[in-house]
Amino acid sequence: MDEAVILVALLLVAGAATAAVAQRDPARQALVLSVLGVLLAVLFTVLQAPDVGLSQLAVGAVLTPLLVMLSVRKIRRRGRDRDGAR
Amino acid sequence: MSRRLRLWLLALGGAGLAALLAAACLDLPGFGGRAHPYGTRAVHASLTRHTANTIASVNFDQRAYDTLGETSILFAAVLGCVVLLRQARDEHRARPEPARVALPVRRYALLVMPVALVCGLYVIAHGQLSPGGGFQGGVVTATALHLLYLGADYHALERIRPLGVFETTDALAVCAYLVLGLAALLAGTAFLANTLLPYGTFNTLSSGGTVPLLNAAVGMEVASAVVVLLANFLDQAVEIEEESAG
Amino acid sequence: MNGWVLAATVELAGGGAAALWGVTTGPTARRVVAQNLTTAALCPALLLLAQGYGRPSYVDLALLLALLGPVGTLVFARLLHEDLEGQRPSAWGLTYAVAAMGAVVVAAVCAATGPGRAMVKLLVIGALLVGGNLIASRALSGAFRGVRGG
Amino acid sequence: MDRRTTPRTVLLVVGELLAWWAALTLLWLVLISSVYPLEWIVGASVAAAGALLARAGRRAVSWR
Amino acid sequence: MSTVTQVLPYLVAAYVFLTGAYGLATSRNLIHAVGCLSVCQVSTYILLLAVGYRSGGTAPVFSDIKPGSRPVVDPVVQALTLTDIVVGATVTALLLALVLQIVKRHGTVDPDELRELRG
Repeated sequence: MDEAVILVALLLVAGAATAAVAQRDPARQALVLSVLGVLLAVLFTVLQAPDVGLSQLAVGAVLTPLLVMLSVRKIRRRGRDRDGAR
Repeated sequence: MSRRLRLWLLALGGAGLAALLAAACLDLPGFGGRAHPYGTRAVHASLTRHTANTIASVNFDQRAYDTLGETSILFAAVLGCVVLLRQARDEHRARPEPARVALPVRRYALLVMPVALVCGLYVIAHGQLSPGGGFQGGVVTATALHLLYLGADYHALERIRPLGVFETTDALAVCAYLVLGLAALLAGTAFLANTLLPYGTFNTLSSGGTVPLLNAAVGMEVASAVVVLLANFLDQAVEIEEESAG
Repeated sequence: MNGWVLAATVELAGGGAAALWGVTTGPTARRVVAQNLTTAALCPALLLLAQGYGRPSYVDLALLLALLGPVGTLVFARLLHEDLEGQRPSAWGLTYAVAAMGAVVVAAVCAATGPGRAMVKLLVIGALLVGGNLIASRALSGAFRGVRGG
Repeated sequence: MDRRTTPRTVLLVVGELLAWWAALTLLWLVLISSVYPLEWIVGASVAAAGALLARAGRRAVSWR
Repeated sequence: MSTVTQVLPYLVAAYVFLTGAYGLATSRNLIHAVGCLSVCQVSTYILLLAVGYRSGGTAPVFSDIKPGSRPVVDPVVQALTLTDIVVGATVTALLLALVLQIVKRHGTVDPDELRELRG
């Protein structure tokens, strides 16, 4: 039974990683990355590493998406300003 | 190099690497095996020093020198971000219009902000007992502050976030880690050796010698580092604009 | 090995696969809703796992997910609101169903824990989970419409 | 928001801080697994920090 | 079946690494490339934790169980992974800051266009 839950978590993480690479738009990729972060936290829990799970949860759920989205926003805002000036 | 050639090269290298990795995987000790010599010894060492969470013991006691390296990478990375994202000469700050956020969301943010802070500090303080520690708790604590940006606007966040204080705290926390290591040296043992303080009662906040102190130092460093990091990104994303003439 | 872990496996497989499918296909509005429901679907799985492994200290993971998951959704609601404008992404039926499932799981784990401070902690997690989920859904369906620069 | 320091506003501020402090100390007691004096001290100081943040946050939002 | 479960976690780690590397090489957007790099990082976490896992084991955290009452998994690899996750996030931030600088200097996020600019 313990093996089954590990198997499910591993397959979900592999699927999420593939999806994160396949999304070519950074904003959509950030959405998949945040789901990947939460799935990884669950995988680490079933691998009996709650400390690592907490770390991944704190970073993957909020910090990484926030950083990526702020970068996307900066680039979009810059593009808009340029178009407006032209 | 054309795109097609690059893809072929990638496929070739990827196939070779995949074959090597698969061969390596088949030779690794089987998943879930019983033999973990390092693990057994680490657990033993952690129990003799009255640290309930072996992972915290490995991080802040048995491999404390390694963690010093990690914290300095973190510090250097944040420093690099600050340098890269600072306001350049051809840029100016424009104050964004205040945001109108729906009332339930704003109330939720104001309510959860202190709760998240307490939970983050709980994770830091209990790092050597239950799962958690300075690295995880620091990120949660820093996230708590940024609820104010999500629930209100950047202007409100700037009012409760004295950036200079956080930058100083970041540096001070790294120094505190070093000073704790040097204190052991002055006491006549090795750098960062955990012999300075009594080991205390097992499974209480004061157990584990210097582990709780190093843990708290790392927690402070991570929290202020993340605040400084996000402050620079927020400045760029929300306030700083380039001169349109340039 | 025991029923709790089995339940967690089912929840993880169902919720995780649905979330993954939802977040990789369709318009942006649908994806954000799926991202929001990931928290609500996986946090109960973490509670079930903590109970199944007999480790009350694993509950901290569920606590942090219940706390930070909705915050992550607020990040997207805040910074993607221009893309979401006019679409008003919401799936209230699904949201309430997932929230109810979370409440059922919390109630079951509480019943297994018995009265005490540990049970109050589980109730706090449940409140944060359900409340945060509903607020995040509300935020997605147009809480940031006035926001321009900030 | 008016910034006059009448006894009434001081009382309100102190009340708000105390309410947050009590609530957050209770939250801390719920989170931990065993209670002993050092845990009380740490919990009370953390709750005080949380209360100050709650007050500062509310003030920052309503004060324009 | 058992041979499959004995190797599968390692193979998943290798697969995740190769996927991330593919995304990195074919990316047309530097922010997307940074995301792919963080996917590559994930593979090391999976590999390390899979090496440290022990069947039927539990976490070596003795706040709620008695020491020695249950078999435990390897704490050393967990400690390595734990610090790397947070430090990796700040390094991701550093890369994103570099991307923002590149956009400011060259006005594009496409690595192919950057190469053309260099001539």
